[in-house]
Amino acid sequence: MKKMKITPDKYENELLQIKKISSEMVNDCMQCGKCTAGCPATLEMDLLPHQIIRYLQLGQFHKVIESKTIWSCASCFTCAARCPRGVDLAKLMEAIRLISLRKKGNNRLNVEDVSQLMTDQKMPQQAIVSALRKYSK
Amino acid sequence: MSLDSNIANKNEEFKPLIVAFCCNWCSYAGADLAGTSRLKYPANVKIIRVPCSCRVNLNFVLRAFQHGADGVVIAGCHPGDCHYSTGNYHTRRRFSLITNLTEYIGIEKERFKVDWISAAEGNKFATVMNDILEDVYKLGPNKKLRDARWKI
Amino acid sequence: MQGGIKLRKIGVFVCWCGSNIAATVDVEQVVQEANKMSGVAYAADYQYMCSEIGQNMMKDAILKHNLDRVVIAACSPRMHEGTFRRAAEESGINPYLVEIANIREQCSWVHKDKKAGTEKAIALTRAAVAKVTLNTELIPGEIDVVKKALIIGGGIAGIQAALDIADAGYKVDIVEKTPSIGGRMAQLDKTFPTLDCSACILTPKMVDAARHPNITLHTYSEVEKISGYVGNFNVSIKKKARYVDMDKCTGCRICTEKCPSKKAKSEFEEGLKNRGAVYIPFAQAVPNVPVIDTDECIKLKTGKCGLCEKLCPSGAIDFNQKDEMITEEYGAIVVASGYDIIDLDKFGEYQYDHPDVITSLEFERITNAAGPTNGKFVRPSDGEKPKKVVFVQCVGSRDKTERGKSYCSKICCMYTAKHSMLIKEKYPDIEAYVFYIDVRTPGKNFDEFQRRAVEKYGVQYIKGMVGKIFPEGKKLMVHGVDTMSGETLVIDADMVVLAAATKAKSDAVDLKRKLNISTDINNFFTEAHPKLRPVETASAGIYLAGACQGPKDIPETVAQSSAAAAKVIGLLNKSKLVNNPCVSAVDESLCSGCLACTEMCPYDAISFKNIEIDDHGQKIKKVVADVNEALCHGCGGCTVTCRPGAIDLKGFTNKQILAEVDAICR
Amino acid sequence: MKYSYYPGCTLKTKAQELEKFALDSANELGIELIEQKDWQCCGAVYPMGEDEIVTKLSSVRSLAAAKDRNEKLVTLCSACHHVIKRVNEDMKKKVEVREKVNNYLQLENDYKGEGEVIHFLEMMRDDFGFEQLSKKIKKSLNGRKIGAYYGCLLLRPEKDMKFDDSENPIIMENFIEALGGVAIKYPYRTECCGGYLVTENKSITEEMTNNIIRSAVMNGIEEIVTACPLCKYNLENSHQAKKNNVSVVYFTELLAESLNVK
Repeated sequence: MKKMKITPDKYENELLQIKKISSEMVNDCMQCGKCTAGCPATLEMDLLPHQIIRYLQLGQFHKVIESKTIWSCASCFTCAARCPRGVDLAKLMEAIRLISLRKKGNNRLNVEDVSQLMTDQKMPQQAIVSALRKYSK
Repeated sequence: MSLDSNIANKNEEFKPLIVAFCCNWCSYAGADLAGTSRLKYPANVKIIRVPCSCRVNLNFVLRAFQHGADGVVIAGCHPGDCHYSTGNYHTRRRFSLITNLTEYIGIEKERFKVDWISAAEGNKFATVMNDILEDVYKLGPNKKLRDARWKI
Repeated sequence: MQGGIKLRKIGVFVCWCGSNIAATVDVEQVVQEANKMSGVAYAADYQYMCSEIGQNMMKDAILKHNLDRVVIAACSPRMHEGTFRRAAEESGINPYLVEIANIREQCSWVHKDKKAGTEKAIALTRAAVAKVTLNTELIPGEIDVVKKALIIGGGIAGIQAALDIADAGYKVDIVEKTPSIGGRMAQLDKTFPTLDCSACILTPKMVDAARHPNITLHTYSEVEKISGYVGNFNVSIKKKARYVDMDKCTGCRICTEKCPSKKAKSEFEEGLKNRGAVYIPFAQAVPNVPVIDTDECIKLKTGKCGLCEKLCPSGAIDFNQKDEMITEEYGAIVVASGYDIIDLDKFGEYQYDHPDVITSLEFERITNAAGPTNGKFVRPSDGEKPKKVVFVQCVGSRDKTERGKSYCSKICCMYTAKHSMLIKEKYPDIEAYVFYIDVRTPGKNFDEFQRRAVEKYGVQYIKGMVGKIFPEGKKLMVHGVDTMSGETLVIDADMVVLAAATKAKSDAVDLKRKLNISTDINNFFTEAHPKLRPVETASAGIYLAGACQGPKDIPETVAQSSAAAAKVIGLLNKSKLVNNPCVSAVDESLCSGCLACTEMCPYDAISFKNIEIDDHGQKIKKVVADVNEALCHGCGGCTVTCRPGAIDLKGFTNKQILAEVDAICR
Repeated sequence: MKYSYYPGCTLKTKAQELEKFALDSANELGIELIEQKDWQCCGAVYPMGEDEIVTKLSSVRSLAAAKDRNEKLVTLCSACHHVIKRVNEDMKKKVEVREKVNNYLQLENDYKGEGEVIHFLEMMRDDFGFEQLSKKIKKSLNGRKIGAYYGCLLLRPEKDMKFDDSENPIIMENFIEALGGVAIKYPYRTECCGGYLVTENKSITEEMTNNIIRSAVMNGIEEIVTACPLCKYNLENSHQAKKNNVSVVYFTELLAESLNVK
């Protein structure tokens, strides 16, 4: 394994943006892991929810923005409901997603592609609208 | 949070004076705790120790304004926590009435504040002081009640 | 401004406090400015005024320069006012002619700018000089000390304090709310880090307390009202009706066995077992006399039954007993009211409503040989021996949300290690898992103890929390995380033990109001100083012991109890106490006799009297207010109430405070 | 009893029965649900970014319209309820959001979160009363073993939704029992079904829904009720539901059934 470099200034901007969009303080987290322990969607995550915060605490924004985890989060708010430090991890996840999506050409789902989702006639509109909201800007 | 630096930029001439009457048991101890915790608030705040917030006479407040204070704070224990059982209830009653008077004679209500600060609330002490200072900055110097003979 | 006041000779002494003050305040400039202040005859500075050299310097200056008043510009008066007053007294100045300018806590420590700090220090010194100019000699009155102490709470803290005070030869009363003394410690099975049996070390102390000629127990009693002051507290104690005559009862327990009402949950057994309406909480209870629970007793509810009355061989059952109120005088009070654990209702994810999910306190009962399972370690649901036990720490501790408590409960790491070891010791085949955030084991032999659980007994410690427990058939599926390996995991446990956070007693706020002491945001009682006065409260004569002041283990509790006892003994040992001389005084010539002050006074310290005055040769009778200096606490509220301005507060007179205002606003 | 009613897009398309049963039942119970004019899609997910404003506008429009009529706003779909309720909380608590939204909307009167949005279930519990409801039942569910599935959106975050205890809710169980069913609690009833992840990665939702259904079946549940079209879709599609023949229906269907208006 390569040694991690701690460079607090490198992603100062991005970290500030996360704070602004989410209004959450990553340093409130004491790494108890309760978010991860209760997360129902960890199956395909490459970083566990508590590790997302840990990397943010360490200023490793690139690890977080590149992770599959942020796209595996279902915004079920279970982590936020149980966090003993009152950190809303769901909001942090959203902030990271927004930072990614707000970059031009970074949509994960384009309006043109929505029809591909409609293969299943029963799929409710709610799913499509949610996906559009969550995966595009 | 310190206002020291940005205040200096905001207004070179105006150095507002805040007189704070603090009860010995809660708020004075809270002010001490702010010190022990090295919290920052501007040096323009000066504290007078009284045994209980109910010891503060309206005369003291008016005299402070008359002699050049730009803001006055009375701080006591939280309701229900008074060292003398009920002193702060009297303070609360007296000064909710008196605020009307001070406003009537031309002292903006932002200049005068009664608040509850416990011995454990060093943070709150600093916040209350910083807040009133900010308000007073916006208002500028207290000219209405200032005794012209006292200070130019 | 000071017309009519004869020239003072004030000495000003400015302290550097090492660099604490001197780094932000130009001490020499303060001295220079002080020298210019009206009435100041001498000013000097020194590195540490509170040191012996500093004090001697002050004393020498008083004598050499014939000073009659002193201002010390130093740390908060809450630190060293007493020190300097004593020093002044030793050099012949009345101690109340000393004023402190607080230029450390309220100046140098809160400001960075040296210029502003120095200016403020000068202003504060000027205010103190202005005030001291008007100070008058005050002579404290003397009050007697009632040579008896009250202990509120009969747990290990209260018992220890009572025994120490009683051994020193003073009378002690213990007021305990429940039917027996013993408290939480009586519920525990073993104690850490020695694993000796809790009852074996506590029971002898309980018996000692009961037998001690100087100790009186008021069990099943509550403190109702407290008035008075240090040395002379007046306390009303409500002795709840036991419906059992303490003198006649022999403790044979026929009544408790035969009582047909068996629905009540035993408080002592943490609800794991039922008890009768007439009951003795536990086997070693002191006093060994039952009480009848009015909510459960069939006779008291319906008038029928009375079986216990018929069966009692000594005729001790008395359904006509009434609550009794007694009033006692005490010189000192020790608050030792203990702690509770939080409600787990809001932690649904831990499934506390499942019978096999228990708190650590319930675990203590289950492993206790005298407990509901006779010490057999079995699941409450089906009585079977569990194979896998999961311990979850920090349930509600270190939790900033409204569900929990922001503090560390302090004892859980150790008792959880103890619990896991107790299991492993008795049943090596049971698997034990501990979920933790951090293991905190500062204390003599504490870390060694916890490591033994891992190294010798093979308890599996998992750094991480439990997300949720999913009951599945007979199993409890514990979903957790091991943050060290970065893996989520599931354990199919048979039993889960939750280390619920400790909290202040729910009636702590009530008690605080009665005692007029303070509590912190978590409702734990506040000590006078976190480091230097850990067992005293801000109210003289009231002391703290045990977990009512904050989470504590037994050794700490006992240490604090003995410390509180030492303070009480020191107090009771004095023949007289000096009064606070800063009390109200009435100028009878101004008093109009409206007596508004009497209604305002929270201590009923002001009454009235009839006097006769000579008004230009005319004799006039009038009513004036009259202050009882022993009762007056010196809040000064009456001074503001007084319409003609006839009442003033010594030490904080209107003139003094106005002089301070003027000095500050200059 | 008269309410403003917000249907939401899914109820007009793929989840028509959720609405129909609700309206018929309400009618039967003498509750007037007046559909708002010109309601717009709520956006299905609550915009969590503090700087997201436009995505909150449609909710505010509905809230303000209901307020102007002096009526509570009733929702049926969990997602709509979640979005509108949290936006309302923002309008109450967050000055910046309030100012910006009002700047956009230029309503006659500024909206400051004075309105109230309640879910149909809350209306039944708090305004109509479950006890009252049980008296109106024409055809009892007769001891059918029913499991409530809450999902996420109605419950969390508790301090905003104020719907029920988010770890141990009871409202749907009480509802089922009012209709004469036997409500069975099972530990997965508040676990997430995966929601919109189904559009991104079906294997995750499959895992999540299988856990839920397995837990329900293990506790002897034959049918599951829910308030959310997406939950229903995800749960129905799970392998476990098909294998164990567990039906997933809207809570309003049970209501209509027991009121004999199905």
